[in-house]
This record gives sequence, C-alpha cells and structure tokens, in this order.
Amino acid sequence: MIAVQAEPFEAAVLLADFSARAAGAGAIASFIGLVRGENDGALVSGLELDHHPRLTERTIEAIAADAAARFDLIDVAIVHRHGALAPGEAIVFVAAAAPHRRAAFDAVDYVMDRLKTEAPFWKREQRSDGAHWLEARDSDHADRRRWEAEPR
Amino acid sequence: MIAVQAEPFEAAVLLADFSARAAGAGAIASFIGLVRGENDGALVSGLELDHHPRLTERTIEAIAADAAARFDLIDVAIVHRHGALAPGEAIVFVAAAAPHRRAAFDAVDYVMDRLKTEAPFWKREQRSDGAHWLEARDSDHADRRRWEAEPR
Amino acid sequence: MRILFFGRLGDLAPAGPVPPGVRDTGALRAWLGRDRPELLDASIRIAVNDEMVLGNRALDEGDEVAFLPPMSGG
Amino acid sequence: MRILFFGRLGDLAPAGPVPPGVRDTGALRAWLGRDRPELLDASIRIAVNDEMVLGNRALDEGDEVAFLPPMSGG
Repeated sequence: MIAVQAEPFEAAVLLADFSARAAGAGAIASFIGLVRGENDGALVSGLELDHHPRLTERTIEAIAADAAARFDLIDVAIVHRHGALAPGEAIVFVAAAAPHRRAAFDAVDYVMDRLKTEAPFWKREQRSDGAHWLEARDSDHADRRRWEAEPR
Repeated sequence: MIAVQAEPFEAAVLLADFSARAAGAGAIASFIGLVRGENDGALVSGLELDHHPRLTERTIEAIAADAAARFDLIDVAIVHRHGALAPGEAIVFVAAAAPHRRAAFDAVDYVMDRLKTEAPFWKREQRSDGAHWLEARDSDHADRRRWEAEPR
Repeated sequence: MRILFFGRLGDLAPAGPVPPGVRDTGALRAWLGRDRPELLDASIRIAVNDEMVLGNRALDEGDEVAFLPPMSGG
Repeated sequence: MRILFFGRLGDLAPAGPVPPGVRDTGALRAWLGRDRPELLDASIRIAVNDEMVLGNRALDEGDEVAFLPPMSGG
C-alpha cells in the first residue's frame, strides 16, 4: 500500500485494510502525521504541500523497499497527501506489520525519519502571521542519522 | 481510553475514536498486538489470557499516567483483552497523540514495554504440541530497562 | 484469609485454612511452600488486597493474598 | 531543456532559453545563479529526469532539470 494522493484519506480505514491483509502478524505499528492548528504560537489556517510527482513516488517506493529489507516485516504501507490541506487533516500514514513488535516499531520510525529528510515534499504553512515554507528540523536530521549504522 | 475487557475489539475503530478526540495533535502513533497463528514452529489454535482484574486495571492506569507525565502527550489509550482469544484477534491496542512525533512514538514503545513486564496478565498458548504458559522474554526485560534512566 | 494463584500457579492445589501462627506474607509463603515449592521462587510476587507487596507485610483475617508468577502482558 | 523550481524556489523568475554553452548541471546552476543566487547554495539539490544527481552530470536538449530546496515530507 504505497500512494501519493491529493485526496484526503481516513487513516483508520487504511489501518483496517492494512490489518486485514497482514495475516500472521503479531505486531502492527502505525503513525499518522496531521496538520496542526498552530505552530510557533501562530494560528495555522492551512498547509500546502508542493511535491515532485514522479520523484516522490520513486523515493517513497525506495524507502518502503529499504524498510522491508532492513527489518523483519510482513508488510509496510506509506500513504502521503499533496496539495492543499486543512488543520486536523492527515498528511501521512505509515504502518508496518511484523511477527514481533520491535521490527514494527523500528520500521515506522525509520520510514518517518526518511520521509522527513528525503521525500521531495515542501510544506508551506498559511499562518496568521503570513505564509511560511517549512524545512526539516535539526532533530529530524539527527533522527535520520540514527539509522546510518548497520541494522542491529 | 483505558479498558480491560473480555470482548473482542476492532483496533481501527478504536483508532478512529481516539483520533477524533485528539484535537490539535500533529502526531498519533499506535500499536496493535495480535495472537499469532504459530510460535516456535508449532501451530497455535488459541490464547488464554489469565489476569488479576483489579490489579490489572490499577497497573494499566498507572502506566498511562506515567506515560502522560513522562512525554509531551495530548492523550493516551490502552485497551487490553483477557479471556479466550483466537489467532488473528487483537490482544492489545495502544495509542498516543502528541504535538510532535518523537513523544508519540516513545510513549507507545514505553507503554508496551511496561505492559509486557508489569501488567498482571498470564498467557497460555494452545499449540499443536500442547498448552504452554508464556513469560516475558529476556528482550522484553532489556527493553523495559531502557526507560530506567531519566527522560531525555 | 483468601489465597489466589494466577497464571501457571493456577494448577496448584488450593490452599486450606491458614494456621493461626501465619501472620505475614513471609510466613504464608513459607507455609504454602512446604507442599508447593515453586512458591518459594524469588520470581513469584505477592499482592495483598490488590496492591503489590515488596518485602514482608502483616496479614489480617480478611486479607486477599495473590501469588503472581512472572507476567506477560501486551 | 525544461527547468523546474520546487518549494520556496517556486517564487523565482522562470528560466529563459538556456545558452548553447551550458552542457552540464554545474554550468546550468552557475548560469541560473547569476540572477538567482539562492540556487548556488549547497543545500539546493538537483534532479535530472526524475533522478537525483550527485556531483556534475552532462545535459541534453530533452532533459528536465529540477532544483530542490531542503525537503520536509512526512
């Protein structure tokens, strides 16, 4: 389940589909990233997600394949919005099914770190104090570097 | 959302409810633990979860409160089955909503580690090679010890 | 006094009436352990009236004492 | 040659026709950077025909070149 789409999605529906197909899993970890209604004390009225369409799909497929190779997984899902989003809407859904919980947790964490720093999306927040382009934070890059050592 | 129940639950429905009430969250991490259909190469036909009713509820409430105190959370949910479960059924659902993803990930990971080692449940697997009581694995205790240092 | 065994201890023989001299958790464990030596293992924890007990604790007539093997929640 | 600017670079003036002497990504970046110095920053990455380019890469007439500021997915 890999998708980059302009249409809103219901993360709980995606999780239900994903779980139904993850036969034999003992552990399913998932993550939903949402548009927050405020940032740095300013109200956020919307989020615009620019993206490079083909490069985005290619990057997300590569991240999913890397996660599947690195962790003992049964399945992995990545669904990402682009375009105009309202506060409260889901930006991204990531899920991993595995025999045991550590692999499922680590895979979702790993996918999120790579999406934050490598997936060709650019976020512009519409705030009460104007429009602001966002970039990955230093902590995102630090998180990403945790995975540069060999898998344990 | 804290519950210990004999009735089966749909984790995706719980996630939908939880998400709807987590206003302002930028991140929702969740975990589902499921009965596996095999273990150590033997087929599993069912899982029986013995528990100490009042101590279980008290322990789970304490774990949820500790998670809320330790991480920057908006909300946390823990739902746990007891009684007789079939392969593929959910044993436990944990979710955490937070402004940012690290707190949400860590909170779910932390709650699971504490449930594995401290919640008064006892699992008996019905396998093709007989009934087996399970205990937390060494890796569960090692995972639990990760949280003994001060919160970062 | 009510005595409960959980998990794999549930297969043990139920405890009979507790002798009057048994007035704390340490003495209760030792008395029960004569016929059920697995209860003497340090991994078996005790809860009294739904609270975990560390060390020894005095017991009254109306107490409920639970013997708990290592847990496996989640 | 098609030149695309993403994210905050989308506010830059569109690129005009590329002079014949500009035959690789390094030369293209230098030529565009004369009017748009933010493109010279090392944080701006380049993709050609949907593939990320590390170092310099030769360019043809039909290539599509994308200038990518630091990303913020997820």
